[in-house]
Amino acid sequence: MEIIISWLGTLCLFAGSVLAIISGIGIFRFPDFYTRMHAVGVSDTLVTGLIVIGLVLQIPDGIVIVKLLLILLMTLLINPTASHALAKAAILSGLQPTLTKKK
Amino acid sequence: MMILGLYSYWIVIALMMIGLYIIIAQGNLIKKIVGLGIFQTSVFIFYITVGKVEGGTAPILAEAYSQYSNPLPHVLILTAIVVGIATTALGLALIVRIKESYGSIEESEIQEKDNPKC
Amino acid sequence: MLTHLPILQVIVPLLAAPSCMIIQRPILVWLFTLTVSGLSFLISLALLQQVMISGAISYELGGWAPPWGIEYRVDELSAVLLLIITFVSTVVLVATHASISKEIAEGRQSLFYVLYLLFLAGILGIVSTGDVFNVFVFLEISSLSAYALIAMGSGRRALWASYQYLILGTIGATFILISIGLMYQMTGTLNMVDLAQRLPEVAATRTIFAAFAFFIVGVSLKLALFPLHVWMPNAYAYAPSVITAFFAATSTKVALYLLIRFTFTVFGFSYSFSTLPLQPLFLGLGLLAIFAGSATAIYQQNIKHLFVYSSVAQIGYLVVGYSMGTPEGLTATLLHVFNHALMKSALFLALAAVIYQVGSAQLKDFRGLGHQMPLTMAAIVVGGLSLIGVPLTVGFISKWYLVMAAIENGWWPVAILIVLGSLLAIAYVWRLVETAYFSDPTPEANPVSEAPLAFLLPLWVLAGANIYFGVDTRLSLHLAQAVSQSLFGVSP
Amino acid sequence: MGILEHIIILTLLLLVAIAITRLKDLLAVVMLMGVYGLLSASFFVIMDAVDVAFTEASVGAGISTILMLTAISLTGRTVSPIGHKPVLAMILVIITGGLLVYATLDMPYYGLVDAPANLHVSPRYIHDSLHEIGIPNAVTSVLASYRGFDTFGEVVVIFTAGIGVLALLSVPSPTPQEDTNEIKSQNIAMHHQHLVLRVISKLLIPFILLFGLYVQFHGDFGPGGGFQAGVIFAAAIILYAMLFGLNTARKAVSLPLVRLVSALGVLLYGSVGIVSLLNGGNFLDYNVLLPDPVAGQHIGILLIELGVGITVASVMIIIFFNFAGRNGHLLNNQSRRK
Repeated sequence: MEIIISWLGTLCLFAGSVLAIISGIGIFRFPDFYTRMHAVGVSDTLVTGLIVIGLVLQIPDGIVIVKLLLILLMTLLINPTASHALAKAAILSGLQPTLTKKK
Repeated sequence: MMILGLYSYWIVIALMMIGLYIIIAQGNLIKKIVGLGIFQTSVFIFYITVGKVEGGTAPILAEAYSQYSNPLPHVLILTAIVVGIATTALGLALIVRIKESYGSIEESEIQEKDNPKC
Repeated sequence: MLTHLPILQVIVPLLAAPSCMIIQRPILVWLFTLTVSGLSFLISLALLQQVMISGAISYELGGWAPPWGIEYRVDELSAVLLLIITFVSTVVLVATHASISKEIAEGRQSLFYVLYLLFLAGILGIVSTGDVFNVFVFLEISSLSAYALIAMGSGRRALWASYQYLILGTIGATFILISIGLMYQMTGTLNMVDLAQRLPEVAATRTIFAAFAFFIVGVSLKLALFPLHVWMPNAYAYAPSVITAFFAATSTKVALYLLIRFTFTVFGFSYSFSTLPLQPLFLGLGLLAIFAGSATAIYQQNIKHLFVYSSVAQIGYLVVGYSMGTPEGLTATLLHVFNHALMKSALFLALAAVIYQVGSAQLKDFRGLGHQMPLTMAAIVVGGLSLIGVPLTVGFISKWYLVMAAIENGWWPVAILIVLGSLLAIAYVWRLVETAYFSDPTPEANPVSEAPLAFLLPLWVLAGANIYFGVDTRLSLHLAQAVSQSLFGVSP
Repeated sequence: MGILEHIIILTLLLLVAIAITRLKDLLAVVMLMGVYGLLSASFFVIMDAVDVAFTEASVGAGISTILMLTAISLTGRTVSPIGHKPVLAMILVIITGGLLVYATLDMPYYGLVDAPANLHVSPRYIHDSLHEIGIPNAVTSVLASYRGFDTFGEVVVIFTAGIGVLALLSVPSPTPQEDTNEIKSQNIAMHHQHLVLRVISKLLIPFILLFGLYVQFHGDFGPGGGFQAGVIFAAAIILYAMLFGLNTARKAVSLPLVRLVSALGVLLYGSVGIVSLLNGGNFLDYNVLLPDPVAGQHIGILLIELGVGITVASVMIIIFFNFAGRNGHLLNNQSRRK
């Protein structure tokens, strides 16, 4: 049982790290601000979530789990809000999305 | 271990020198303050590296550990960080006032306005 | 309470500063500040007396024995510096209220006094402490308040001068921080006495050499030693007038104190003077400072600038005396520290009075002032004669001992150069005197009257001291010799 | 373990620093400066300096970034290129760096247990602080008791900065009439702009304040203490001010009161020292505060940490409000001139 939990934790951590790298590549590959935001904003929350859950599964210590879950809660609240604020600031300052495909 | 030690000292020195270079070479006042920040932060890194003990842990005393890193540099740097932010705040306040009265935050333009024709 | 004097010396002004925030009304804050400064002066007198009788006093902060806790250590050198600082501060403060009320907006005056007290506490702390990291902390307290005080001067040039000082001052402080870090790394201690014992073991390492070099550069920046003086002329010239008087008399002296303290007590005399080419370096820079400073002073139109450049030259004299590395040379330097504080505070206070009455310190505005403000101008003349080194003024005493020390050292050319440097001082002082006494006021200038008593009283106390200590040298010479002996006694 | 992170973080720091020298956009420079602060905080964690890491994260990546952003919103964000080649600067930097590299050649090896730095003074802090002071966090013991006077100096430094900023930037506060008008117009504009942010931050601010209190009083047992707590506390109020407008925030937090409180923090710290003087000990000797020395140390550390927290929080608020208030001041002046 414990081994399974520990493996699940490792899996979560691994998946989180891979996603983080993918979203990092996204920043470079996507053409304009909004799509780049999308790459980071969406995956970042998932990445932190996966990593925190992975850590929770690996460390079976009561107080640490509570603290990690608090961190998770905070990131779930803050990350999307931050992405929203960024995108809104971009729109308000007049940045237009690139709609046509670059050639 | 020796390679790692020298490597980290040298990187830290490189960081300090980048900071110092920004302070001296850049003409933009805010960038100078940023350079000051890099310079000081790198000195902090140097202090903390000095206090690290191989195999030690954070100096929060507990039964489970016997080897701790040296707490004294940590204390010194806590103080130094505060000094750093105090300097930054004051420097930025000065820059804001300079911008208001000179209309510029570039060193060369300010000097020109102070001594026209030379 | 007597055993607590070393700490009271620092925390009285340090705690008075936040208390000013509660009082708020400028005139009350001024009275409060003046009282606090006077109290500090009394404490420093008591301390000096104690030190002269029983030698260095050590005080363990927090009750922890050094090197684990921070130690305050007041010896002869510290006690004399404390006395000079608190004396100048108190005298200058008498005139501050009148001067500040014209130069700084009403709403900011009480903040001015808070910063003034913080600066005072900062430099007192540097001089009293026996812990190298504590030096850094108090150095920053004094520097930050100094930047803010300078920026409170009138006009935008004060802001720019303050910014430049902030950048260079912080580089200097960070260099000192690096030096402290290297020393700590090699010895494991921060206490000065402890360092002095443990440094000789590792003195041959390249790390300590670098620590020494970084300290010298850092402190030379703070000292405004030529060619690292670039921040000083503008910073002092555009600061509020009384602040110039206070800074010129104390700030560079504190940097010189640090130089002497570290080279003599911490690194030890033999390391500082025999292992490294410190002597020719400081001698050369000092002589250069004398000539470059004096020569630049001659061409200044702004009298505040003129006297600040003369300060650059005076720092040169201080460093030349120091570089001799003999008890006589050090005695001469210490005498000059004492005397220069007297003359520069008198001169800048007189300028503050002129600015209060005339509104400017340009050379052309001095026309005819010799007749319109006779007492103030007479004080400037006394200070100027003292700068040149005319007999019966304090300037003569310190130059005399400096020249004698140089001759005793066999440095004939240096003695001649020192005398030549004084001739340059005649040139710039004469320009001012000529304008003030022998040219008529410009017709369109408004007639001005003598400065109020708030200026004249402290001004003539200082000018009187310039003459008194020029005639009766027993006290100042005795102190300087006692300090010099104690420093050389520790590390023969 | 450890070596890899060590090298990676140092290399990243180097890359960030190089990028900062080359960038021409101040906004990017400031953001990278924040990244630099966060990276060095991570490095401090590897080096076991958790307290320092906490402080660097809240200061280097937090407050100083906010201050710089506020400053560049007042000064503009472009950097004009340097005209000449800075040869002199290069020479100076190479000499200084060379001297430091020279110094490393005789340094004790990194991480050595018996390096001089770890032998002479610091063993006492590790071995004896638990029964001399009675709290597990050795950094707090040294900070608040053994070297308590340095920390007093640190509080005074931050107080000095606050006063300096006040002296440079303070503007007369607006009359109540102007104030209400401005609040109304601001509210309409900001309501549209910040709706989501406002809802979320209203949810968060109580928790941030609570966390600040936790850090304040938990500093004896884990990383944290007055300084970090003060910064966090101030961050909550700064967040409120950013989203609801300065004038609204000024109604909640009275600035003259904050000024007074910043002075009271320093005085609280100092009066602990005075009380120990009166009780017959030396300045800041907490042993004499209570009959039992260890209990005395406890109460002493608690009080001085509180003093630190109060001063730091109020000074940070003063600094931010005066920077941000300058903006409104400028706008008002310009519109009056027009």
